[in-house]
Formats: sequence, structure tokens, C-alpha cells
Amino acid sequence: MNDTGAKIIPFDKEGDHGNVVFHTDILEAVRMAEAIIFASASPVSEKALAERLPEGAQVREVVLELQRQYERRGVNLVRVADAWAFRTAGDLAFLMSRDAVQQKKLSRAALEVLSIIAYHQPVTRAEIEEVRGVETSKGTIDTLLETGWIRMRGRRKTPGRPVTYGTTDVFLDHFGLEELRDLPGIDELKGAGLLSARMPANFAIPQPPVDHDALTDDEDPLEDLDLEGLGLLTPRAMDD
Amino acid sequence: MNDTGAKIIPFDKEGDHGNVVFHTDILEAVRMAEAIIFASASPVSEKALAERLPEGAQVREVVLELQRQYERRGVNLVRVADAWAFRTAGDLAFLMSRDAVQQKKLSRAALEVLSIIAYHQPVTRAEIEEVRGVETSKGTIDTLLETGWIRMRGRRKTPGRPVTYGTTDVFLDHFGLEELRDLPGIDELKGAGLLSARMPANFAIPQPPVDHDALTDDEDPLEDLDLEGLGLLTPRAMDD
Amino acid sequence: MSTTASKADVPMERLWSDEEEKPGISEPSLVVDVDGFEGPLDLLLHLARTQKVDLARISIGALVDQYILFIEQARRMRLELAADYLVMAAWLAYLKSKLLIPKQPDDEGESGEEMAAVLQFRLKRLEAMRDAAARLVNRNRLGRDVFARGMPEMVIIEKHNEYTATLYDLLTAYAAQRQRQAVSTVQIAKRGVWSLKQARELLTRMIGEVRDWTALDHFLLRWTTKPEQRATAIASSFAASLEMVRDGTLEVRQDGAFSPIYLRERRSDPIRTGEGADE
Repeated sequence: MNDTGAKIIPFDKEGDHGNVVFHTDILEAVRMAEAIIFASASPVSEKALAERLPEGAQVREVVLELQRQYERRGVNLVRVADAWAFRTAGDLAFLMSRDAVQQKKLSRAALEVLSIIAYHQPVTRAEIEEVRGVETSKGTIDTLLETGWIRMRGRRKTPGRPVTYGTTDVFLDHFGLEELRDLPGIDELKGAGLLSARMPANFAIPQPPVDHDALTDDEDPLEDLDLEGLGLLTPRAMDD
Repeated sequence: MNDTGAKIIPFDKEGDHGNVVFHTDILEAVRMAEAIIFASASPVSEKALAERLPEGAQVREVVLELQRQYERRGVNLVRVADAWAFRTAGDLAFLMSRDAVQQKKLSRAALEVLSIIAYHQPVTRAEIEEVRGVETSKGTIDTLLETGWIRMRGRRKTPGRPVTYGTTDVFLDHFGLEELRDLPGIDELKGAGLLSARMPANFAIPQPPVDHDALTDDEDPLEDLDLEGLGLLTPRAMDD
Repeated sequence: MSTTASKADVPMERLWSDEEEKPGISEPSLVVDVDGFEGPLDLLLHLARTQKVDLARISIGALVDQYILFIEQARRMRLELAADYLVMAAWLAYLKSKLLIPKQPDDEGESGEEMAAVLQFRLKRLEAMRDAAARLVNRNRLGRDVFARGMPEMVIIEKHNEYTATLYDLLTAYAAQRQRQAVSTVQIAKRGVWSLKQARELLTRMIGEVRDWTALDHFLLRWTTKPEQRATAIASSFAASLEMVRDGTLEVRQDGAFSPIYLRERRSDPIRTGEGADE
């Protein structure tokens, strides 16, 4: 969301185009697209728009113009994959939170699985388990499928043809992403080789200290007490 | 976005506030009112708006300004009793009527039958009933035929020559499957938490055929006569 | 090594911080709280973080010691630990032994350093995914921070089909009814001893494949069974490994009587990674 202080006037100050005459057709197409997208709660694909706008209308151009007009309003036009939707502006979240529907809270495990699916897709269940180093408990994938954020995409073309998982457009819409490339930090992760199944060849092999049992300067010896302090060993309550 | 010439804007060009400097507070309040009314599931009263807008905002003034801004757009702000709501502009109503078709959810029985046809095809009605343990009403199959997701494939070469059912390309398309074999198998259903991990050892799920068009060895093709007998083709008029 | 620092950079994890407020109120025996962890890798990651250095610079040796100390504590207290944790301990003990001994010329297996690098990679990857999850959930979310039209006036129907259903609906319907019809009264007996095959499956999940000659057996035995079960564990593990050799999934090698038994995954003909050219 842009947060440059200057909140702006309505749809447009006329200064910049007071004199330019836009072809009426475009203007009318913009109005029509506005009406159609506004009327729908879910994103409207460019294909669906094309079917409804007057023949010959340049859908992409129309929609981008509409998006520009709504740029600084209380409602914005956002892209979700190849579809468009109006959504309340992100900076007004504080105002809207009261309308929030109580959402089922995902467990930490479910969130982890979700992000692995999002960043590694298409990904099989075995691969998810390899990343997490633990079996995915029953009901985790089930819950995610139920939210509609993930889906079975197809099968991997390897022996056994395991089913692959990926995210949906509902996922993009929910998290306010235009496309998967917008996943936070995805480029850095890819660059660091952290999205590959195998350790990439260029991944730095650590140089173990000569005496690997010797503690380094910034290490303290471990004692039982430490583990306790970490909460790994918790004192047992007296009465249980 | 292209930048050939300045973009125009349709609706706000009369310039009454090209010169007027609106107080920022009002503009921000207009944005807020816009978002609140947009997101609300029912028209918003001025009283409700007053509760959520910054203290001291002149609600009536804010709303009237918002209404003015939307005056000639594809969507208008209208008053309903003493509350406010956005509505598609009257002259664009024709865009809306186009797809007033209500989407229906498939009944649970229909979903069950559909899924059995998908996994067990080619399958006869008697076999479907065997899997489900209950009789399938004619209406259910009719509904499914109507969706275009299933079709009659042929006749089983057994006494009585029962009709066999299978899925169509439309089915694959709707459910985002490339081929029937993409339907998850027993391990994957378990892995996704859809099927209990503790199924009896003899529990099996059939592997759907690779080519869902080809007839199997124990199927005969359907003939026109068959279709006629089923009442799907009207008998040809004699004197035609 | 204070806990407060490690807490600050772990926003999503409140799991162990809850207990912090009441350290050592009374004397009694200790409980190893493993419930808060999502498996051994998660525990390792947590331990690694307490070293308070970049994951690229953690001391694998110290990490292994921390982990093993943790498991030993648990065992001393006779706590039931999930097999995953024990298999990881066995692997780490093996890793440590490899790190201690310089690579022998006739040792074809991965070096300790290579194994450590793989572990480090996996820890980094897991941490990256966890951070990504945190960033994801903190975005402006539809229905929480950002809203759609509250009074939609129409539904755009893309596929011109009057009926809707998702693949999820379909699969749920299928699984539910098949389950209903199946007589599902199967009791799975609890295994007292588990096979090498099981251990191997767990390892693969936690560490990756056992690609090269690995003498894991005695580590597994040491870590994964109670002393009184050792004999049966040896027998069943060995039997299981022979079975896997017969199935063609494993290779076994022993250089002399009573010397360690080396295992490795049997390489089938190299699988081409392209389109299923391997039928």
C-alpha cells in the first residue's frame, strides 16, 4: 500500500487531463468494467471481462486505467493472478478490523506446511516431510485443502507418480498477492538455494574447527542447567 | 500501463474542486466511509458511520461528497431509507442481468455417485449401489448427466446388458485434472487426511483407466437404438 | 546462553516461553518437554539458535553434543521418546564419529563434513520456511485486514456450468463413503522392536537418503532400544536388512568378521529426471 502522506482527492484532479479527450469508448468501457468487478465479491478474470465489454475493448488497458483511478481511494482495484477485484485499502485495516470474521487459526505445523507448499510448489507430501523432517500429521493437509488455499495439482512424473500440491488463486487473494512471484522473500530464498530439494553444489560446506569439540569464542559449555533454562527440561510440578 | 497522452478521467472533471482545497481530514473521512460502505453486508446508516469515522467528522457532508464523486461512475452511492449503499449504475444494469444464473451446489448424494463413477468407471448403476450401500435415485444420475460431467459409455457384456457410466472431458476440465490417473490413490488420500490410516488390509481403490474414452473388453458400444430405448432420443416420427 | 535473546527472534514460537517464568521452583525430577517440538529437526533448529550465531557458522560438534545430551537426559528419566528423536540421535552420533576420524582412503562414503553440510542446509531451509510462514501470515489478509464487497450483486460464472463442486468436495465424498462402508476395525499391534527398514525410512525423511556406505547399525542399536531388547533388535534389524537386499533396495557390505556392517541404498539404473522416460 502506498503511504505517502498526501491523501488525495477523489477520482482525479482534473488538472492533468482537463484538455485531453479520451475516446469515449474507453471511458465507457472503464465504467462497465468498474460496474462488473464492483458487483462481484470474487475476482473477475480478464476473460470474463472480455466477454462482457464491448467488442474490441482492450481489456488490459481498461483495467489498468481503472486501477489507476482507484489507486488512492478507500477501495483499490487489485490483481489476483489473471483476475481483478476491488478490495478495501490496506492502510485502512485498522478501521475495518471490526468486520473481521473470526477465522480458524491454523496450527504452527499447518502454517509451515502451507509455506512449504507455496514456496516449493509443485511439491509432493514426501518432499514436504523431508523439509520439515517429520511426518505430517493427519488432518494438516486436510485442513489446508478445506481452506481452499491449496490443491492437488497433478502427479510428479517419477516412479510411483506421487500427487503434487500447489496453491490456489484463493490463496493469492487471501494473502494479497498478485502472483506467486510476489511471495515475500522468494527471490532471495531461490538465490540462496533454499528452495531446492537437494543441497545445491554451491552451498557452503562449513569448515569445522580443527578440534571440533573445542568451544569457539562465543560458546559456553553446556550444562544441565542450560537445558533446564531453555525449557527443554521443565521442573515437574509437585502435585501431579 | 501505457502513457500515451494523459489519462483522462471520466467522472470528476467539472472542476468544482480543482481549485478548492478540501481539508485533508474530510478527504480521509471520505476514503474511510467508502471502505466501510463497500465492505458492509447491508446499507450503512449515518449513525453507524458516525461511530467509526474520526471524531468530529461531518457525516452528512462526507457522504454527500462521496456520493458526488461516484455520481457518474459505473457504481453509484445511493440512499436506502436512511442508510447508504453502493449499487451498479442504473444504465449498466444490462451487464448484470446477463448472468443471473444461480450456481447450485451438487447434493451430497450426487457428489458420492460422481466420485464413484470417476474412480470405478466403467461402472453400472447396480455397481454404484453396491459401493454406496444405498439405492441411487434416477434423479441423481439425471442431474449428473445434466452437468455434462458423466456420460453413458456403453453396455456391460453381462445378462441384462446394463449401461456403463464414465466421466467426460468436461469433468476433467472442471476439476482441473489432466487425466483420470491424476485422481489420488489410496496412499495419497490417507496422506491428505481424507481417508483414515487404519483401513482394513483388503481395502482397495480402483485405478481409473488411462484412456477414459476407450471401451473395455467387457463393454459393448452404445447404439442409437439403446439411446432411444432410454428415452434420450425421441423416436423418429414415422412420416418424416 | 540466556533464553531471552533467542526468544526475541522467534516470533511464532511461544511454545517453550510459557514455562520460563517459573524456573526451578522446587527440586523434583525433571520432565523433558518434547511436546512443543515438531520433530527432531525442529529441536535441532532450536538448539542451533541458542548458539546465537548465523546458522552458517554454528558448530555442528556442539550442536550434536547438545542434542545427545538432551536425549540422554530423557533416557535417564525413562521417558518415552518418539522413534524419530532416537533415530536422529543415532545419526548424529554417527556423524560425530565421522567428524572425529579423518577420512580413510578406502572409505567410499560421504565425509563427515559433507554430512554436516547437508544437515546445515536442512536446518537453514527449515528456518527459511518458518520465517516465510511468519511473513505470510502477517500480510494484510482478506477477511481480516482487507475486505471484499459486502453486498455482491452477482456472481461471474466462468465455466457456464450451473453446478459447482471442487476436487476437494469430490474426494471427501468418495473417501467418506468408502470408509463408511469398509469395516474399519483394524488394530495395529504396537511393535516392541522396530526394524532397520523402519529406521531407514525415518532417516530418509529426516536426513535425506543414505546414499553412501554407512555403518549405522550399531548407532541405531545403541540409541533406539533398551538394553534388554538389544539382542532381538540386532536380530530383527539384520533380518530386515537382508530382506531389503533381496528386494533390491539395499546393499550390504562387511569387510571382515565382527567388523561394522555397511549399508547403502541400492542405486537402480540412474533415473533420468526429465519426462517419465523410465518406463
